[in-house]
Amino acid sequence: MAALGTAIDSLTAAMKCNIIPNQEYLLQGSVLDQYVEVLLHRLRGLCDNVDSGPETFNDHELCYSLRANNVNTPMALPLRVRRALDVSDAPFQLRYVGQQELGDKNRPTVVRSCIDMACSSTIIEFLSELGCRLDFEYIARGYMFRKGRMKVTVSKIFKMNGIANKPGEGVEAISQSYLVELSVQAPSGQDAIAEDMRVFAEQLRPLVQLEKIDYKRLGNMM
Amino acid sequence: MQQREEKQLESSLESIIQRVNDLKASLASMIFKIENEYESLNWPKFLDNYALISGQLISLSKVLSHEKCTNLRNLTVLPLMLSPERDEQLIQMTEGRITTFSHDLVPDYLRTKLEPLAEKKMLQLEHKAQGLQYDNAQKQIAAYQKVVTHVWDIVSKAREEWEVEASSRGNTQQNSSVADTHLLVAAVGMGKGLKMGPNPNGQPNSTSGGMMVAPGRPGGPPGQGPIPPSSQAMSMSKAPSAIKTNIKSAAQMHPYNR
Amino acid sequence: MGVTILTQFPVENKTGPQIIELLSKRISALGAVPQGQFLVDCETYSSVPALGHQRTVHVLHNSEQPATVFALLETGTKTIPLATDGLFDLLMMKMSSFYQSKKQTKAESKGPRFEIGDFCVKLGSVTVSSNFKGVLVEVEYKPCVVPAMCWDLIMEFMQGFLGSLGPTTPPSFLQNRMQDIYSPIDTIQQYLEHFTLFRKSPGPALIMRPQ
Amino acid sequence: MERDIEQLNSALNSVKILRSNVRCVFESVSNGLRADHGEESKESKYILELQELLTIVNNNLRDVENSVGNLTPPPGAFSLGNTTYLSQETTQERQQLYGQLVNSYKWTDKIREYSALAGNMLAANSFNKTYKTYSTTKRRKTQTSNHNVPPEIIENLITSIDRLFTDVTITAKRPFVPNPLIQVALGRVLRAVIAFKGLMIEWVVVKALSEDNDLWTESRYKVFRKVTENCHAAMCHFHSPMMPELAVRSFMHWFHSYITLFSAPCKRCSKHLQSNLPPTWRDLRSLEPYHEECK
Repeated sequence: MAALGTAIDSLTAAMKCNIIPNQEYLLQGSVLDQYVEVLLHRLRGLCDNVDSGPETFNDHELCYSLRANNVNTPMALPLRVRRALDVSDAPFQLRYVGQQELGDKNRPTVVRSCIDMACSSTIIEFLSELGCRLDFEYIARGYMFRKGRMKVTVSKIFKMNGIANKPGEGVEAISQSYLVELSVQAPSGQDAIAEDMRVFAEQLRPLVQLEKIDYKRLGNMM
Repeated sequence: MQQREEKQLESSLESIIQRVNDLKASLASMIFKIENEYESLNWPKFLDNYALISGQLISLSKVLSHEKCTNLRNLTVLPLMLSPERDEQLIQMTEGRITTFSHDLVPDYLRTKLEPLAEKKMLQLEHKAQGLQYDNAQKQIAAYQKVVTHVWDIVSKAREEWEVEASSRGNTQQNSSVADTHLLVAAVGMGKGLKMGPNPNGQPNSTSGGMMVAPGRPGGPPGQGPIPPSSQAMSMSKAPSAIKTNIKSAAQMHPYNR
Repeated sequence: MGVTILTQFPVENKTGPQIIELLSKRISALGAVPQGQFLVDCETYSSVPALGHQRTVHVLHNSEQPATVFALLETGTKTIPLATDGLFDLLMMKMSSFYQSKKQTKAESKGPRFEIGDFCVKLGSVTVSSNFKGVLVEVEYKPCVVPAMCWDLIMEFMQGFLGSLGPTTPPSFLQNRMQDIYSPIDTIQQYLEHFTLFRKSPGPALIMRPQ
Repeated sequence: MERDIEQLNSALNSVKILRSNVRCVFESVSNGLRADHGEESKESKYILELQELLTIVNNNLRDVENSVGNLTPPPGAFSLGNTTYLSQETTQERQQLYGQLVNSYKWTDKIREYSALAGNMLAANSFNKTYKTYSTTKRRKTQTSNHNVPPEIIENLITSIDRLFTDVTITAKRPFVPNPLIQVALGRVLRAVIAFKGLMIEWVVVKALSEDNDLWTESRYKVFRKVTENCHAAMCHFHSPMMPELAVRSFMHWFHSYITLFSAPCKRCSKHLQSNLPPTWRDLRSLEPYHEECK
């Protein structure tokens, strides 16, 4: 039997072959509450999981960031933890999301680097002891659809009220709309998928305008 | 120069011949099918063949109208020698259709005008047109025009209605709001409006008061709030309490002063 | 995943391969069947000063759970275990400006793996940054998940082929977890305990038994 | 009636023979002259062969006519009851019903036939179990059938067992109402899947807690496979048709002793391991642990 390679060896091999899905292609939009049924209906027709219907989710997302204390080199590593409130034995999801690149006009989607991993429930304590601090948290409830490699989520975002001691209680929706996200995770360089996403987004118009949204501009605007 | 033109002519002739051959082959196969497979031939198959032929015709006409193709109209074919003898080469070239290059056949094959019968008919029509009374003709034209304008009206009215409907649908049904999109994306992406504290606008600077802030050391180990670590681990496995996270975040937002 | 006990086998002026050979012979004589190789490795990262007080993250891999990465965070007061998947290594690279790896301390234990009845025995020779440090014997009793229930049984089994050198008390890590359900991360914590001891010891000959 | 069917059968048979022989004729005609007709006078040979075949067909035809002549025409139309209307059904899906109806009729017919046979056999070889001899009329009243009992009784039994042991958790599933399938988790040691047939224990399989609870695959661990074996032995030992409830109870009592499967040493050799297995046998009376080899 061949000697075992270390896990790092296999990881570097995987990185060399470029099979790690470390890029996320993303389009975002929203739909008003009263039209969400129409959108769900359309998505049901367009997406793969036709017969089983949409998958519902009720997730609690905690957004952390790891920051160094020195002033002259401001570094921050954003980390997000997502956990299912409706499925108690599901693993937690830890996610690193990097800077997003809008690219030029010809690029159909936002691209950002990301690393997704499943982990045990100790992650919350782990991160806070690691030196991360919780920036904000919210609850996302909604529906998930799949179309090939594409993932469509239609979710209502709730703000957590400080008084409630259980997530899922005493929450309030932050807007009259559902957030719609179309995303694909792929190894870097697979830009063809972005084109597929543009075509798919086109099919949801004028119900939802899925667009590249610039966070920086958004930050200045609001 | 001469040479180049000749070459061009040759290549265009070649491509024309190729297209014509294709056309011929598919015509032949269609005829064969009609003659021999009329029992199993169904309508869709027939239409397929037809579509193939018409496609080939289109490509042939494209080749003919292509600018690189020499204008064949400008070229003359001059029969230099006619003979009643059997010409083996000609037979081979025409697949046995023409045996001799003789006086009675050449005018038919090298003809560039319409067929005599058609020509005669054309002439007749032209005569008739000339013999028509001016008033009569005017009347007919007016009647014809009336019909055409009527049809035009119907079509354009329908189109207008259609367009109005489409545009009104687009305008009246506002399914999403840009402001909401931006609000949601900013909230999910950057925590706008989600950050804890009395000010819902999410300016962490003002979060120092109001919360149960533990007098923790700035930069010290986080999570040393009022809850002892062991019990914290216990509650973690069930459901991390919002209070705890609030305390922590508030306690830390203060020293960092983001 | 059953209860696993890790113990150190004293070297006593022999080389690593010699001991592994000796133990392999003994366990094979009892009827064990070789089942490939195993590897447990550990890399340690420590926080940069800018991040406040010193914290250490140990990242371990176990070939028995090839898709899982185990991370143990030591804050000085407590240890927080985390089980996650292979991409965590990638995240550690991203964190390189906050947590830096101490290259000199990369530890691993590798060697043959045997199965005998419901037991799984692994004989690992330990290296710390590729210097031989000692031998670790891992015994897993797969059907049982509560250490307290099967400790006597495992101890008897280990004494069967380690003789008087087998353990007589449960590993210190397990001592106050004897009634809990055993999980793979507990094995990892035992490995970390031993690796830490090996790192501190100067050479293979001077290792004290951890009990 | 019986004769009619016989005749109908023979008529059908002769039609079958006729068809097969006509086929032979056509085959011969389509093949034409063959090599086995030889070189000389092959035509006449061929004609002879054809004639022979045709004579056979002729004879067969006569047979058919004869047997058809013997048939008695059915008296009036068959009464098919409401099924006649099925043939007039226009909706596509219901047209299938007729075929299904015929199939289920055949099945019931077969079941009747087999049960009649089984009834005869059982009547011939009656069970002469001891308890039958002293079963008086009084006794008979109390005697319950132990495989066909109302579900409530089983339910009561299971809940009472559940209450009996604190470290045993029972979850019941009822794929078929009178025959429950229960999962018995014995502390954190093991789990057994027990299938009941009425009040009888029908099947036991013992597995690790982490394994799936399928009734038919055995455990991947040797120790649980051994325990399963021993459970089967005990299941037979405790079986008592007279007092089924007691049988189940005493089995469960015995089974409960496996709570010390990993922790208790063998009573005889006072060791834990014997050929790498813990003591997998529990004495049926004293419930003491023994190794397979030590008992």
